[in-house]
Amino acid sequence: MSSTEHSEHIDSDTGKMGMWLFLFTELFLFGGLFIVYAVMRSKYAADFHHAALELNAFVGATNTVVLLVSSMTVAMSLTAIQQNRSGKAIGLILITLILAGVFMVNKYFEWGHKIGLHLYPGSDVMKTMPHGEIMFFGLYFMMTGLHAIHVIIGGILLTIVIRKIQSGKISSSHYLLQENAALYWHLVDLIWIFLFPLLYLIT
Amino acid sequence: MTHSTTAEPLNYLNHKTGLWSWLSSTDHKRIGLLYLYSITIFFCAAAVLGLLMRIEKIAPGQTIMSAQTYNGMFTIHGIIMVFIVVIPGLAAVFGNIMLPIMIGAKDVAFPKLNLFSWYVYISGAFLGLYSQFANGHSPDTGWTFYVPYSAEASSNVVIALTAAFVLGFASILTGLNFIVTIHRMRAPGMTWFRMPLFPWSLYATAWIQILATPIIGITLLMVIAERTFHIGFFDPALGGDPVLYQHLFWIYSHPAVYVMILPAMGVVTEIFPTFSQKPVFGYVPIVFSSMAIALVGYFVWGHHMFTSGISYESRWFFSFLTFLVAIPSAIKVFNWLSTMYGGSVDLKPPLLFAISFIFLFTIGGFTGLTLGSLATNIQLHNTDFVVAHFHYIIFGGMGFAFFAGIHYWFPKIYGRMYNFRWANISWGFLFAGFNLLYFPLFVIGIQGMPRRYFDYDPKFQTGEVISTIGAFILFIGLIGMISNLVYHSKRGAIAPANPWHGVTLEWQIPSPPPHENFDEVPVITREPYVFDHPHTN
Amino acid sequence: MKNHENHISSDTLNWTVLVILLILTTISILAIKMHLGAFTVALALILASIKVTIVLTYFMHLKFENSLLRIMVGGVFLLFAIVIAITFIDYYFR
Amino acid sequence: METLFNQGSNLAGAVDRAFIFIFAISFLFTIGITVLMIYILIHFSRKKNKHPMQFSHNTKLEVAWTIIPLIIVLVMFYYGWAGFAPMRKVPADAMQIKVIGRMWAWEFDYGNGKTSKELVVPFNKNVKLNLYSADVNHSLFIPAFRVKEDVIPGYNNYLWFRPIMKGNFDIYCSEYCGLNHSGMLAKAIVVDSLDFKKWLADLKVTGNGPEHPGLALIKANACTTCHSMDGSRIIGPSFKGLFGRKSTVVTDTGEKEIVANEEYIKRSILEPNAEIVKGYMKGLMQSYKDKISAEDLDKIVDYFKTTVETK
Ligand code: HEA
Ligand code: HEA
Ligand code: HEC
Ligand code: CUA
Ligand SMILES: [Cu+2]
Repeated sequence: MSSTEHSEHIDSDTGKMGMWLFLFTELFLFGGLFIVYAVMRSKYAADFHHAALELNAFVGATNTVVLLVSSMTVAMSLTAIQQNRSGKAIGLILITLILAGVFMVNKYFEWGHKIGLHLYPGSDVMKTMPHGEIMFFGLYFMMTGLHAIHVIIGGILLTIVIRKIQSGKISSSHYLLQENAALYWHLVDLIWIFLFPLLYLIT
Repeated sequence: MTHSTTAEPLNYLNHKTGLWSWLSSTDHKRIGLLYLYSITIFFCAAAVLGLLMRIEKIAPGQTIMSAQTYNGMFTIHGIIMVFIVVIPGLAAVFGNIMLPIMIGAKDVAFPKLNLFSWYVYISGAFLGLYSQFANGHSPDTGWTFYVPYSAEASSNVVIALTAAFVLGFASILTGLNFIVTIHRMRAPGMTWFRMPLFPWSLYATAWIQILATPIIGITLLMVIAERTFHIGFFDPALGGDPVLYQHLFWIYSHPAVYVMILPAMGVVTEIFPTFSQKPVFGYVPIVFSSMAIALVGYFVWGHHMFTSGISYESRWFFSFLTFLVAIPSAIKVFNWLSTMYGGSVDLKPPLLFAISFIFLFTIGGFTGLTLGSLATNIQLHNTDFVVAHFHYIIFGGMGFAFFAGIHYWFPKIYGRMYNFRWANISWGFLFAGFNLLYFPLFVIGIQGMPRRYFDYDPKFQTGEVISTIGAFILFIGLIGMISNLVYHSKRGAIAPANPWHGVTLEWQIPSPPPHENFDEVPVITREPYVFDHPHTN
Repeated sequence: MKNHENHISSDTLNWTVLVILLILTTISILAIKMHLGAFTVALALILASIKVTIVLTYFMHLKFENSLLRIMVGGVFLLFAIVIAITFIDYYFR
Repeated sequence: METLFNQGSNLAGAVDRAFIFIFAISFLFTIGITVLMIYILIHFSRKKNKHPMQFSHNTKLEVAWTIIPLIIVLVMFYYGWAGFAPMRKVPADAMQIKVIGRMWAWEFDYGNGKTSKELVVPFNKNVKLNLYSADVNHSLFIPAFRVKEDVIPGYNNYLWFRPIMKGNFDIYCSEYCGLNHSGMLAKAIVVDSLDFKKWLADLKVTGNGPEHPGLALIKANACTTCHSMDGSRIIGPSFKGLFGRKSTVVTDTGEKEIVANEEYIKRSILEPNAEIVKGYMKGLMQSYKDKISAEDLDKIVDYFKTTVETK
């Protein structure tokens, strides 16, 4: 007699629409940062360029490729589950998780490097820098930090998906959760696609 | 758990009992009531703070509290009223209780998420309270958290910011749930233009909730980052831009005022046809005006920043759009009047509150236009005129619509009826007290009395004193109204299923509604407001 | 609204999309290296937008969803663009 | 002497015109709507009207009540804009005065080191105020002149006016700026040109006079809004007898006794929130780290030393 039985089975269109709406809020969450970025960049174009040189475009590019590939593996895992090949699906998600790990490790070293150079907000070195550069690094940490949190959440979601595939809760007839997790993962990729040129490629 | 052994039929209130059955219920009606109770408690708390502020202001200089206390008080009064009371307000209470019923659904699309939203909400609300009492002094930034002051003030600002962030998250989840519900759960035959207007207003509101709230979320996060990690987004000493903060804040907070008022408009739009026994006048224009308010409301945020040094071009641009957004509101007012015109009008308490809504909203709206006009805004910005404007439009508008709604749906929600005389008398106090309280603020605002002033020039005292007297009268009215409702929710006479002879779906099921709302899924074959046999006795 | 058949994208399609995305990434990196002056930022953003559109259409299956979702997504991006534009009415004219 | 309709500046007329136009329209509509509502309640009450009409459209009416308000609001917009546009067009000959807002005092800088606590301006001459903030947002508001503009750190905001009425007019701070926001007041004093010239000539040059340079700095940084010189308690402890004073301070780790020596005083100015004198509130005094140079700091401490010696 529990009231949860109202709609235990959320049909896939409903669930997907919910996920998309959630993605919209995520877009606007980053959107706020993009507004700040746009304004600050128009104010401090030269400083931004100079500061961006500190970032290693190679690392950024590597991470871009990593995320793009991981996006594809997730998409492929969805295809696999639709074709009822759960082994392949799990494998592909595992690859995605490994790629996520690579991304995070890269990020870790990148951040570590910056912090080693005292290029973090509030540091003694930062205080001596021009305003635009301080702002650039502030945005850099805020944007990539928030993005990294999303990578972690996406990773957790995908791990849950693997467990559910293993236990048979996700199958070719019932894969809403996997679809939504994949959508989330693509969003993570999508935001990075914008972050990469904005942070690493600015001239 | 003792089940009532009387013949009382099972409904959502009594099919299970015990506190836990409420705190774990995913029934949209019960969640709506959870919101109703928590919002009422927070409203009373913040209202008492309002009263205390009025007492402080009865004379210049210090009367009952220090400046520090006063500054903290209007801040927490504003935070509670805005983020905890009126933004969730109507949508979370009546939206939750009535939306699924009105569109013929058994529940919202994601019932568990709905319950989760309430928990998020209540955590945010308590965090907000905690910011008052945690060590250090209470936040004193105003509800707008303007930087750089909010980035420097060493009070519990971070806690308050986090609270607002968490509350925003609850608001997003509710909005998301409603949009999906409206898209996916309408009863068979209920096309978009057969949907009642309250759900329509919730739909417009929900879009604002999910698309505007994240902006304030990230903005508050940036202020938190600024305070804890010394990232200088807004701190001019580090190259940041204080006015950029104001942009971001109002990109959300202006649309948020429409989150407050749109559902209120939806509620009264339900009340007028029922109490006139006459179809809504101009159904389609009302629908489109809701959507237009939601959309255009997105682009006028700069009218809060006319004096902040934004560019000349954007000042007139924002002013221009501000005037445009008044048109859909105007359309609605005229539609309501025409709905009553020619009807068989029955002045029961819900209608009494609804027409007071029109009156107060009109005053609030017109003073909004005065503020939207560039020249006059320069004079009136941040004076008590603004305070009067938004109390008229939030309390007079949204607040009175809330009172109208609770008097309208009370018999449906509790299956009992309150006392009409009692309600009418309380209304008298509320209405008189309200106008006494806020009207003088327009006058002293025009004379130049700034807002957020602990102390003031004696020349403003007459206005301040009248205002304080009004607050006490209002206080009596509120106590009267709340006690009438609380008392009769348990003891009132048993109400029939359709006491007002309404035609929308919620009146076609028993009062209180059964747990699953409908025994069989209703099939809709026509427009929502058709009175085949108008009831005129 | 009936639950329509879900589209299954083939692995080949996914691979093709990836390759295109990688090519676009390379182009944007090369373009930056070539120092096209004021045009570079615009170019980088245009390329990023194309990439995002591709991800949305194929990886996120928008192409195969009902038009409602497509309209929503389009509307949301448009709304965001307008918000940025309006903000810049202030900053551009300062 | 100041009334609601004091039009103290050249800008006031247009502002009031916009106001009166909007007010008149609002008044008419509000009365009209109210009367119509009462009429409906009486004439169509359930007792009288048992047969509700069932109409729900009237295209002509609906178009009318969309178009007419639209025209009205456009006119409102026009009036508002017309009253506002001149506020942004500063005449080239305007006399420039620098205004510094800080917690919680105004300072009007007439150039050449001459500053005043009151805004004295010549009658019927164009005046431009350049607004600077030393700490947080403030807003300069002179109701009688119908001018207001926020004073924001990092921004060069301005406003201008031409006073057309002689007398004293209130100046308020109308952007919340902390504890004593409501005390951040000053006067705008409009005098004849000749009187103004005389007043300006007599105005003391701050910083160069016989005054101790440290004291000048203390005044210039508005320390005196919170610290009295005469021993009375305002917001912070009085400066009287500060140097060498023993007091109890509260730190993050607990309470301790200190003696106000050079080092402590400097710390109090640079990191005011590290040690809070017992009985006072944390967070009120902001750090002056980027605002007062080390040199100036020495001067201030030196001043405190001298006040002890003269006792
Ligand atoms: C529910 C909340 C709500 C609503 C609905 C509104 C509605 C409006 N508001 Fe208000 N507003 C607030 C809540 C709200 N406001 C708050 C909280 C603040 C202060 C924030 C702060 O600083 O703390 C504020 C501040 C505020 C300002 C900034 C003041 C300042 O600080 O300088 C402005 C300026 O333009 C403004 C304008 C308007 C306008 C034009 C409308 C319009 O939408 C009103 C439209 C309605 C009508 C016009 C009346 C009905 C129409 C008719 C009866 C028909 C006839 C009409 C014509 C002939 C035109 N508001
Ligand atoms: C929903 C919104 C809402 C509501 C309903 C109110 C209600 C009231 N507010 Fe409001 N107010 C705001 C929202 C609201 N306010 C906001 C957003 C601000 C801006 C804050 C800022 O500047 O940052 C503000 C600011 C504000 C100020 C300006 C402070 C300043 O600028 O200096 C004042 C001053 O008079 C004031 C007074 C009041 C009063 C007297 C009430 C009265 O209407 C209250 C009436 C109620 C009572 C008199 C008590 C009733 C008591 C009970 C019902 C208890 C019963 C208890 C039980 C039954 C258990 N408020
Ligand atoms: C906003 C109000 C404010 C302003 C402006 C202000 N102070 Fe303070 N100050 C305080 C308060 C409150 C305290 C007590 C709490 C503390 O110790 O931090 C204090 C404490 C001090 C102390 C320690 C006093 C003692 O008795 O031990 C010194 C020294 C001091 N201030 C110097 C200054 C100087 C110099 C300036 C100007 C450059 C200044 N203050 C400006 C509020 C202010
Ligand atoms: Cu300065 Cu308020
Ligand atoms: Cu607004």
